[in-house]
Amino acid sequence: MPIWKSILTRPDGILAVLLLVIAGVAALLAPALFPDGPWRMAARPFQLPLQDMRHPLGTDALGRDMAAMMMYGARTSLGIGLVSTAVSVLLGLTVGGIAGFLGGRVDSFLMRATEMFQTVPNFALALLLIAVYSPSITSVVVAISVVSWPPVARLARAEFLSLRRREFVQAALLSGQTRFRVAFSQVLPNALSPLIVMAALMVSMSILFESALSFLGLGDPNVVSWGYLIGAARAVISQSWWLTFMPGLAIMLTVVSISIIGDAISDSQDPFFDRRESV
Amino acid sequence: MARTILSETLKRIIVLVLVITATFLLVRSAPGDPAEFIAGESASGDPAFIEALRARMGLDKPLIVQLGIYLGDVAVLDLGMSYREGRPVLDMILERLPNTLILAGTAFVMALVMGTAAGFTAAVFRGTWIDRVISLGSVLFFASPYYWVALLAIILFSAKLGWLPSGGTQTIGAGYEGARAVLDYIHHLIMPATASALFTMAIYARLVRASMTDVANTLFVKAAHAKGMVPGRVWFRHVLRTSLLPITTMAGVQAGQLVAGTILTETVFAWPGIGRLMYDSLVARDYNVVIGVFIVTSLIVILANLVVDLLYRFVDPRTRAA
Amino acid sequence: MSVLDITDLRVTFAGLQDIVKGVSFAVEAGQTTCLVGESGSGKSMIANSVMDLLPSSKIRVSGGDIRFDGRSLVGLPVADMRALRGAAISMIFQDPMSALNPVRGIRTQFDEVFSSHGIEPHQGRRARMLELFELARLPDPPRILDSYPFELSGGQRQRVMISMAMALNPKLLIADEPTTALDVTTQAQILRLIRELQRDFGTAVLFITHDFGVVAQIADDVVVLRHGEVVEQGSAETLLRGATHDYTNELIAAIPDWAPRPGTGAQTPFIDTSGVVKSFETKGGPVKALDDVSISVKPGETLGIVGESGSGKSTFAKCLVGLEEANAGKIAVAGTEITALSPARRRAERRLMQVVFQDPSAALNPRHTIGRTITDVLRANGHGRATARDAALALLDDVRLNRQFFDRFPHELSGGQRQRVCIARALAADPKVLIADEALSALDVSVQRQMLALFDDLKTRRNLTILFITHDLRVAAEICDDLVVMQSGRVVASGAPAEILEGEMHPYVRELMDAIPGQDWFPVGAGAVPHSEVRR
Amino acid sequence: QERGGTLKVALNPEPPSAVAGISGTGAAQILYSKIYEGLFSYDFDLTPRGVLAESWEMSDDGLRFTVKLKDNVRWHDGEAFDSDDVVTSYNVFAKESPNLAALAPKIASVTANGPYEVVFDLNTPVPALVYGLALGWLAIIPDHIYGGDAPYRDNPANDTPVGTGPFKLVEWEKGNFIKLVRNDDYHVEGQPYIDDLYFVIIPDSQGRAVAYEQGSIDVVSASILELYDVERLAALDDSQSTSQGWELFSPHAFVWVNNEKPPFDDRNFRQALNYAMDKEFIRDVVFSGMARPTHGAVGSRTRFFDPETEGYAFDRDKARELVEVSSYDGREITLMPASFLGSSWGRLAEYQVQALKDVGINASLDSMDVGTFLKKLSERDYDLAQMYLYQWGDPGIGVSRSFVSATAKPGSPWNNVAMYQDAETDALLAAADAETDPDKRAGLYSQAQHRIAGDAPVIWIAELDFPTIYKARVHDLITDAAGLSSNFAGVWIEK
Ligand SMILES: Nc1ncnc2c1ncn2[C@@H]1O[C@H](COP(=O)(O)OP(=O)(O)OP(=O)(O)O)[C@@H](O)[C@H]1O
Ligand SMILES: Nc1ncnc2c1ncn2[C@@H]1O[C@H](COP(=O)(O)OP(=O)(O)OP(=O)(O)O)[C@@H](O)[C@H]1O
Ligand SMILES: [Mg+2]
Ligand SMILES: [Mg+2]
Repeated sequence: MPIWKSILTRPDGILAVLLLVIAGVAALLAPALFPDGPWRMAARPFQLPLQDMRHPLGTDALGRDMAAMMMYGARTSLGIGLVSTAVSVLLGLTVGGIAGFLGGRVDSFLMRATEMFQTVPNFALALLLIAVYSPSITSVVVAISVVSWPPVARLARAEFLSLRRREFVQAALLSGQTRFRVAFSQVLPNALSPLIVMAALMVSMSILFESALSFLGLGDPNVVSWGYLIGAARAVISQSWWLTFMPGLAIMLTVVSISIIGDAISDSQDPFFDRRESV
Repeated sequence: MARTILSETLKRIIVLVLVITATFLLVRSAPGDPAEFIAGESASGDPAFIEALRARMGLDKPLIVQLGIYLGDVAVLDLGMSYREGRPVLDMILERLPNTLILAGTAFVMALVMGTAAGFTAAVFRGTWIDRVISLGSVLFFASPYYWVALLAIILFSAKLGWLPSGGTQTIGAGYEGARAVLDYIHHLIMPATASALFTMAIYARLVRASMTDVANTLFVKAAHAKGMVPGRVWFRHVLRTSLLPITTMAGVQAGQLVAGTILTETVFAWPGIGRLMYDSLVARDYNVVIGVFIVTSLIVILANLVVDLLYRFVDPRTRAA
Repeated sequence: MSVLDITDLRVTFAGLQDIVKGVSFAVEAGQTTCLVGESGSGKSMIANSVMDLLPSSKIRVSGGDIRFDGRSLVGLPVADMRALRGAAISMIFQDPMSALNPVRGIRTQFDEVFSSHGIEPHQGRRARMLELFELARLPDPPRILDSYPFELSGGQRQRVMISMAMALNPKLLIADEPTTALDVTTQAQILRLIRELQRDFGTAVLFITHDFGVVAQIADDVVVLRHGEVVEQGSAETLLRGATHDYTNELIAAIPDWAPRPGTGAQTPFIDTSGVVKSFETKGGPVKALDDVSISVKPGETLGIVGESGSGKSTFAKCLVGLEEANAGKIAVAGTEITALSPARRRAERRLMQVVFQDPSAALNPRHTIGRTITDVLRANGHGRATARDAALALLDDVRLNRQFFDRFPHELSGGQRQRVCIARALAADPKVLIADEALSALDVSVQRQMLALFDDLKTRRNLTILFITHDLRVAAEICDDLVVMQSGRVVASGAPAEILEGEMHPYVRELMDAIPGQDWFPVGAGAVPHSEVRR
Repeated sequence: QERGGTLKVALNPEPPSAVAGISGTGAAQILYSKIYEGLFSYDFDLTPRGVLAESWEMSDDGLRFTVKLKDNVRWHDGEAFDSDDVVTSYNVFAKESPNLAALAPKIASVTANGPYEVVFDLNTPVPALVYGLALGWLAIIPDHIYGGDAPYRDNPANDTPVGTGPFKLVEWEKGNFIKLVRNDDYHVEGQPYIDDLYFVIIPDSQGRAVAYEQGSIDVVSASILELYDVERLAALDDSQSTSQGWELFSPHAFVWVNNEKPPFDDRNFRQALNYAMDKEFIRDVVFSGMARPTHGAVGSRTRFFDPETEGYAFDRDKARELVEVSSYDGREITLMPASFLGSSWGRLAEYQVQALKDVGINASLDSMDVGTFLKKLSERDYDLAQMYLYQWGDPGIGVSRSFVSATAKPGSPWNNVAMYQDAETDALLAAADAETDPDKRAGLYSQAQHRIAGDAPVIWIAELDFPTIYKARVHDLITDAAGLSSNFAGVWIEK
């Protein structure tokens, strides 16, 4: 696949994939390595990383294994990042796709609605939603998705709109294929590549978003996430800065890796094909 | 011209009304009402007491009536009373708004100037190590949760080095006046503003670099070179000038979001602005304040967009014609 | 001594692949040298090498020499090269729409020509600019000076570009297809302008084109390029009289002889439209694209619609097939008035008409194989999964495409092949009418000829009615049974080609006729002889 | 003592008002206690002292309480203070302060007897009355401002608080600081000593620690610090700390258990919950040593504490056994953390959930904002919920309210939220609350403590011990049982 090729031919791409694979494997293996979950008090609190190899990343303020917490944190952060991106891409694609493909009144109505969502300050709205519906994985995902779909909708609309005017779409419509079918088989696949690039960006944003919410204490209290770890370790930052530093670094590296891959994907797209209609 | 401004303004007012309505309904759909909260905080669970509070706050009326009353009040710039402080919400917001505007404004300008400069440099030196360093820097800033950077900065610059104050807007009790007070304020502003700016700055740098690279490949840039223009001038007068279009759009979106984004910075740096007011009020269920801050921030976003639209007319002559 | 002397020029991509493979020619003062060749042959690369404006750092001059006024330009220090650009050597580009910065005013952009070279014209900059605009026959020069590019038409922009290029009396003007994006009438004016300026200033011109008509119109010398190599060069006279190379001959022969058809005579129309009106809402107010258009198409004929860009040709086609809904007017197909039908019935009726679009690359879904593109249509028109494949292969045969193309993607095909696929797809819906909207203008002339033959062939074999939309009067005259001439949304003339183009001519048709380039060598109009005879 | 100087005290959360009794939070009381005064204050051993009261006396039958007032007191606006002010204050807070409202049914009347004497006539003996009239319950507010019918909370004068206290409010920059200045007319000659008193609002605990370290605040209570910072800050060169000043409140941390809801209606299960908690771990790790183990309902610093009460020392095996024999069916039970009180509570909750899991109870966290939290408590719609309550010196004021069946009904989030109902406990507490003989009272409270401990209606966690950390040049900061909530009239700063 050309996307993989373009990622793996750049050195930072290889590094990014490697880091993400590590994060992903950590997330997947967490329950196997720490079947008791991340919350178990395992040892003396505030152990430094790399001292006791049974707890390679040390322990936190309550003596919980940081390695376990980081791995479960990867689960939450990556999971929420992916799920909320999927939800908002689906939402944005549906709204934007319908608006762009049907045009006319439907379009202006949907775009007004989208505009309204963009008028509301993102972070404030997310806080509000979570505060109103009390913090849980679901409310966090809903909040992130609700604030992130409008840019997807706009992009999808622009793509659908321009593709709709493309001659191959018109030809398909003329030849008697139904509009629904044309939207799905002709327009959608061609609208996907910019959306994929955007989705990569959104996974990063969602991870950052979730971390900020957890940091403020608005994450699901029953799961560990990297943002939660930063917030929790903030209390002890002057004595044990590494407890704050490690989860922050994990977020940073993950987001950097995803961005690099996003860049690589967007580089891999045939620029000739994409540029032309945008004029 | 006047007509377009009028209709644009009207459109935005409608959006604002919808935002207010939606927020009002959303907030009111939350479990627990302010009367219960006040009763709780003052340690009284007496149902009669709660009922009396409700009646006094108008919470016993049907929701739609409450909404109507509220919208009417907002129209005359009355955002209601804070349940907790018993003061007009507008006053509470106005006394904190300048701090937020200064913080967000400084962060915005920093982000814009530094981001554009970085993106510009990267685009000009595209493919060289300078480009790589800038790109790496912007990707790192983009990826670092800025509250995290802020925490680390406090530890380093306040706790360890003692260079910068850890929070607040002024040295309390120092009684500075005049220029000294301004300097003191700026001294307090440095860290929060920089921390809030990082993320946006990274976004600009990336955007500017990408859009300048795009523009640099256009025919009119080639034509400018063919005129014999000095390359530096081509970069400034043609490439940068034309790249201002996407930058302006992005700036409009970001300016408003920065205001909301200060919630985190204001909390970490004890900066008394409306972001923190919103968070505190949210936790305390002080509905009127929450909605009030929401309206004000939305208004700021709307105004920012309006400004951007006007700027657009300046930056892109094509829009001026229509 | 020649103004420009290119010897054995080599341009290499990424150090591997030669784009220009040892080209030598010269341009003399006061003379025009035309560089001809099909798309991708390396014409622009040569021009860019002279200006040292190669599109990417991967592409570089790897051998040979470019001498300007006796001085070698290869390896010239950047500052020296910059001093030459715009002053001693200037250049105009193919696309006037994008060669001016859209967000900056004409005056500031023009000003840069002077300021970049620190030259102060003796009469002052403003006066000099206005003078140049006058020379370029721009209407109302002061207004143009204070305009933004978007406020000017394409022809006006191109003239502004030419004025800028001439501002410092360059010794060499490089014009890279300066008229390809323009209307024939505008093209004629621009060509005349370049000719005049050249005469006044004694400028040497390197003119790039792929149109032999243009060559015949303006060239003193001709260089024919193919795949980065010169296949033939010499004076225009010699070359047009007797080109030695097959390729040159092919290019020349591709220009049709003037032979308007006599028309088909009265017959019941298959498509009958009357009073069609279509206007678009734009920011600047409504644009009337079609204004009371009545056109009828007889069964089995080829009806040509000609006219300048923006005259409403495509809009008419779109209204016909339903890609746009007309605001008013009647459209009847095979006697049924489809404008009166329910939307579903209307769509069914309209399936009888299929369109082949101008740009074959844009008209194919890049993510679908050729096979899928065609079978999708077949299946939407009642074929089962099993029969669709066979039918699609048969269609590939029909358009003379190898069956192997079934599993290929559009980007693996050449332009002409793609256009064949588009035709096959159109045929898959089993239409009675084929609408070819500028279906050939994106193709190289030699390919155009083959496609015309294909159309002709299909028409007879499948008894198709063809609506042929073009701006090329020569082609229209050659292949159309009936002709409609449009101007700004109105039909100004219609009837048999021979009548319209050779009888009592409408002033606008006259204008179009006059604008056809190269008439000295390739005659048009009543009594025109085949060009092969003229060139003898 | 030295006159002059500026004192900067960290305050969190920012109180909504500086007027007494508008907000019940500890922070509000720290603020308004400098502006308003009560009748009494209390020594570290809880012996009452007069503030506005000159002297006081309980009749032998325990039914009449007479308070003589100081005659040299002036309000901040210059008006003279007299007995009408006390009567008005009582009338206002008997309605406005739910705490006093709970006591009000036992008080027949409060009347002025001359300008400097007030008489409390009681329906039943209330030996604890002198604790029930503490500043936090009954602040003295001016009759000439609040004497009318206008609702207390909406009084327009609330913007400019007028008290008798040693400090006056002059400036409040919201979200930033509150500035108080010396009251030159204060009724104690020579006091107060400091000129300017600032309350600095820093919402982030880490920020407070750094601010103290940097010297931008002089006083900070461990209750609003990260406990991990306490030791470090206290050990700074120019720092000192004291854990005195909490005797009146004696904050008692526990977990409400919804006794009406299965399986919590099973005493075995409730005992299991108590055995499951490792109090030493909680003290050492969660509260960094700043806590002491509890023995039942009464705090060790509160009067009539019986150290013999069952303390449910950590015993995981016993807890498991009890869970086994209880009616617990393995369903998920949720704990509502009081994380709004500080991050230690969040950590405590995480520990508690884990501790419950360790004894086979399927527990999880359900966090929410304060409003919802209190609402759920009011409605008794919860399984387990963290809480801590002040004890107010005497069990008759601060303890009984949590365990009598009279308050075991939905309505208030502060009373018997556990819905604990036991006739014998009711009888014991009623008798003890009204017993005038101190020894008999002690005996009755002792019995009640054993009875309640056996029923384990809540999970007792710890008694919190929050040191106050302050700069060494600050003197006489903590001088009574209310600590930072006393009036600071005697605080002075060494130059
Ligand atoms: N930026 C580029 N990178 C790599 N190859 C290029 C680039 N630009 C052009 N080429 C290749 O160089 C060859 C010559 O291109 P050139 O633009 O000179 O053609 P041309 O004769 O001007 O064609 P046209 O008539 O389409 O303008 C083509 O094969 C083209 O694919
Ligand atoms: N979707 C549209 N919105 C607004 N104006 C349009 C639209 N489509 C066409 N027009 C305008 O309608 C007029 C006729 O356009 P049309 O495309 O039919 O011309 P044409 O004869 O096909 O030209 P060309 O030779 O350039 O293809 C033009 O002025 C054009 O600008
Ligand atoms: Mg070219
Ligand atoms: Mg057209």
